[in-house]
Amino acid sequence: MDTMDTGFFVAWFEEAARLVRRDRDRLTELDAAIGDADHGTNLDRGLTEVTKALAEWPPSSPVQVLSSAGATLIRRVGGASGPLYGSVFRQMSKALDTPVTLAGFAAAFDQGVVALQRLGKAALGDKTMVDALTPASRALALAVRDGVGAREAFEQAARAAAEGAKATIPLQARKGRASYLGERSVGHEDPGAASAALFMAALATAAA
Amino acid sequence: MDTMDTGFFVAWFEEAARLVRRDRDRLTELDAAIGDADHGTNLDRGLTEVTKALAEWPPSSPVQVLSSAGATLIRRVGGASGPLYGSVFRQMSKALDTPVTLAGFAAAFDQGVVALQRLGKAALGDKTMVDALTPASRALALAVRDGVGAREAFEQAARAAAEGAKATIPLQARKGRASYLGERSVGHEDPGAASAALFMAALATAAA
Amino acid sequence: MKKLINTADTLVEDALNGMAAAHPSLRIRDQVVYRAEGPRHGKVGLVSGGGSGHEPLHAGFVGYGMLDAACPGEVFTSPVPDQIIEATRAVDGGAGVLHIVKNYTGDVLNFEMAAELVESVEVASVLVDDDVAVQDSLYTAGRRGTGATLFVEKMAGALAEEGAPLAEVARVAGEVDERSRSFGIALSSCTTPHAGKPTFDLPDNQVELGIGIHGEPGRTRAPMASARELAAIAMEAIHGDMPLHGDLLVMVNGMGGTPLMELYVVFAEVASFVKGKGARVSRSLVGNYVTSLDMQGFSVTVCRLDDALTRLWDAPVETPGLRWGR
Amino acid sequence: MKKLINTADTLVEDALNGMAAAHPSLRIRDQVVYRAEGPRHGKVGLVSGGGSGHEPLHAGFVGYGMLDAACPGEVFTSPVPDQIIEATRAVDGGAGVLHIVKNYTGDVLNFEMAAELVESVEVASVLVDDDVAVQDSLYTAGRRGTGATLFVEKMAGALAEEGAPLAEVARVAGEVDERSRSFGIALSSCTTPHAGKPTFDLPDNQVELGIGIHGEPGRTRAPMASARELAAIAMEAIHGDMPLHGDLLVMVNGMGGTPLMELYVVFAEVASFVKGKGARVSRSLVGNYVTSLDMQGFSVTVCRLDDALTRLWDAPVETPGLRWGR
Ligand SMILES: Nc1ncnc2c1ncn2[C@@H]1O[C@H](COP(=O)(O)OP(=O)(O)O)[C@@H](O)[C@H]1O
Ligand SMILES: Nc1ncnc2c1ncn2[C@@H]1O[C@H](COP(=O)(O)OP(=O)(O)O)[C@@H](O)[C@H]1O
Ligand SMILES: [Mg+2]
Ligand SMILES: [Mg+2]
Ligand SMILES: [Mg+2]
Ligand SMILES: [Mg+2]
Repeated sequence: MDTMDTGFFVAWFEEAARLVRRDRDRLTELDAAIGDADHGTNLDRGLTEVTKALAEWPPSSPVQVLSSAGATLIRRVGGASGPLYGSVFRQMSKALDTPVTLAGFAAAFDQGVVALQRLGKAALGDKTMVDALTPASRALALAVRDGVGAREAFEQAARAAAEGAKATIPLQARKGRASYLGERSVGHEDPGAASAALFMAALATAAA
Repeated sequence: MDTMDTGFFVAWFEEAARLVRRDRDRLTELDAAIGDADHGTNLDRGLTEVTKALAEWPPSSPVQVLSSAGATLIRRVGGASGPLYGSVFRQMSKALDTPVTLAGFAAAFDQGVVALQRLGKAALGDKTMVDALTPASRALALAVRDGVGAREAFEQAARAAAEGAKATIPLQARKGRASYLGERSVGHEDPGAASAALFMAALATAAA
Repeated sequence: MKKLINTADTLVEDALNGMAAAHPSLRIRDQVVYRAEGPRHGKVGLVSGGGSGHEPLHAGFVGYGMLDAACPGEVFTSPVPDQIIEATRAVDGGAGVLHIVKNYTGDVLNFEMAAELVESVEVASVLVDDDVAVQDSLYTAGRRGTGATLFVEKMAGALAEEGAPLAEVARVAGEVDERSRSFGIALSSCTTPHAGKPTFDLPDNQVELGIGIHGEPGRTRAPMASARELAAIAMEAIHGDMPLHGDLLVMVNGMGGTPLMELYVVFAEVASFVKGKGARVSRSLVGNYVTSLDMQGFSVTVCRLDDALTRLWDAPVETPGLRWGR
Repeated sequence: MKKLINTADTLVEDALNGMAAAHPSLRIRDQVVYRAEGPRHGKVGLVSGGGSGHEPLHAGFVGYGMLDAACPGEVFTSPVPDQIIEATRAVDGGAGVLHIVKNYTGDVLNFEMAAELVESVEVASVLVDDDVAVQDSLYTAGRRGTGATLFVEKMAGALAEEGAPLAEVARVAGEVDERSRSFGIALSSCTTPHAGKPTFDLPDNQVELGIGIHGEPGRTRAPMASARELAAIAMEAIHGDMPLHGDLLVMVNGMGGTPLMELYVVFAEVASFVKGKGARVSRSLVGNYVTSLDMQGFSVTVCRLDDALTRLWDAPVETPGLRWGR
């Protein structure tokens, strides 16, 4: 897999939708502990619409997949996670060069994370999806630097995201709804970080 | 105990108040099953007021005890049982001759039960307090006919009332709130019959 | 049991103090709730009452265009005659007083005693008995008074406000009752503060059909079902008793613990049922009006309107619980 | 979990259908609730919105003297930009539109996106953040918007109705928010229809202090206590943040599952607390206005009134959830 084609991007979102559907209740339970118990439902609704839109209006390029997914998430999810995830993919679509190489993917993904942080103003360690996406982006950059292949790179990114998500457990939330809980947010995994890990796991699967 | 004096009547209501306080939760639970879960509270509130009134304005005759108790129950209980019990004692006070013999007591009590039935229009077997008070009244009448002593007569009345209350269990209610339940009222003791049995038990204790 | 109370014994008094503090339009004395401005000469006075725990019924309906006084009893316990006598005397403006009584043995007996004992005031009374879940026969205490009480209070209140004589106000009150039917369904039991635990246990997959408003169990249990199916059960019971046609006033009433959002879901189903029968929802009310403490569930009350009743329903009303036109 | 719904997925749609059927004064299109009569030329349009499950907020406050449109999201989920854009365009009468936004990350982001994308309409926005339970610092998302939202919608709505320009309506909306503080206490968790079980477990002897309106847990737990003590906790928190003096508008708001009777008990305690501080309850509201599905508990919201705000509060309003003067 030297370059990533439209089918790869479609497969990514289909797999993400599958994983979120599978883990919907877990995500909602994580959100119940430190939020308002809707994250699983929100994201499941959004990704179901994303795959439906991709099926109804088959995209003809990776950029189209990303911009369609981004727009659908913004238009259908609501809550905090809708605009935030939507911005990641919308920004990624704007920054992506075709044909898509691993280096191009990594650079565009990083732009997506930057857009997310611009919008949500969360820093690393604030116990948000940023804590899973930033390590994933860093892992991709390192893989590019080290000349690692795409499949291996995405696996490293998925691992980094999963670890980043787990690492939110001891943190106190400073952004989003969980921040209202103060110290009581400590000891729980952030639901957005957990779903971000699923997005990265889906990426690895799509590349496998 | 040939005649019953004021102290006897006061003792009757004090003992009734004690028994109802003791069994308040049981009466309320009986009412929860086929009514609205307030009979114990209602009667406890009323009898507490009765004993308070008897202490504050010490009555000088049996008639005064009965009329005070009747009026207080009407004025303080509310619900169905307040006017009904109140009428029993108010009517009794009107029908009572002094000095109070067992025969006089029995006749006045029967008048009280008649007044209750006039007001509530319940017949024997309708699953109400009538099902405990009517057998009690009959037991007193038989005791008078057979020349039984007061203490023994009141004990027989108490037994008859208790049996009458238990005998409401298999009945279907036709009066009061329990009648709304139709067949579902079968299998439960009527709370008003149960409290009526306590009134008669108190009578036996007052005479003992 | 967790309740926002100080003590169970002072609950009614504490709540009435809160009402008095919140509503300068009310005056509360000896557990009777009055309009602050007192009786109006020549106007028929309207007095209602019943157990507490049904708020806003009745005290929340005291004010212009509705009641002149409400007599709240203890929780689920009819008021005592003293309250009713006091209220009846206080609201008489010389044109007599109408007692609006829900058909429960306790309410009926206490209002009857009061009506006998009150002197020098002409008293008429109307018995509300709209609940189709209870058979009206020799073998029951007759149909319960539930949601239609609000309709009677509103429409009789509007007529009294116009200066109609007692006999006419009583006649129309009775007519509203005759044209009204209700049916209630509980998803959970309520908990009375004195009992401290739910009045009945209801498994997670069952509902109580044909409940009253005292938290008592209903006529039967049925499996839990969708809002559509539950609404249909209630509406079939009503329609079976009083075929729906023409213009209807429809209330979907919450029992106290059900979110407004869900009541609207039920209302949508009720409205489509009505339409399916060729009748028309011409006026409606959705919310918690005749409640049973924290019970979850709903009741539907339907009244067949005519032009005169519609006019009375639309007339201005200004009470804590119902207000429009002023 | 037992809920009066058809399916969790259709809940919002079904409830909106019920609202449309119950209130001819509303028109509902693409999950936006409008006044039926449409925008008035020259009047500033008011748009609010947020997750569903807080009824009557917001959709129940659409009508004369309050909102022009409400955008309900899924349960506890902010609306999406499309709804807000559509609503903003539809209610513009040429004088611009005010967005009333509760301070939650989701609400803020979705309204911001909409405001950027809507073209040819002048948009101002006010952020409501009245909840003193949350510290307003760099380390939180800032104070939540809760009960004061109703105050802002009512008073800004009255001002818009008078024809004030957008900048002035926005300024007063911000002023109402600045003068308002809230604190909420939960006795039980609510159950969202999708989760199907309570969001949190709360033992029978504990309460959650400092809750928001999304059914989320509060800042801390405390032992269950009397209405007097719980009211004091809420009022001390408010008073500690904004010392009470002068004329106050006070709302004791139910979270959806608490009987009105108990809210009045709390109100009595709140009123006596206010009096104890030498301040005055000059206007009040007691009931379920800003709810969290079936949660049991209450919140108190206090606004320091001046003559201008009192006049705006008293101005006529005609919505399903709040009505007086018409
Ligand atoms: N400011 C923010 N920046 C980045 N991520 C955020 C921010 N606020 C919230 N999030 C993420 O959003 C997740 C919650 O999403 P969701 O439950 O769908 O929305 P809501 O909080 O509106 O209910 C959180 O777990 C967190 O990861
Ligand atoms: N018509 C009636 N005649 C005689 N007794 C009655 C009648 N109606 C009700 N009762 C009695 O009253 C009891 C209920 O009393 P209580 O619970 O205090 O009043 P309520 O039914 O108004 O809540 C019943 O158990 C029954 O014994
Ligand atoms: Mg959430
Ligand atoms: Mg009872
Ligand atoms: Mg009762
Ligand atoms: Mg949410």
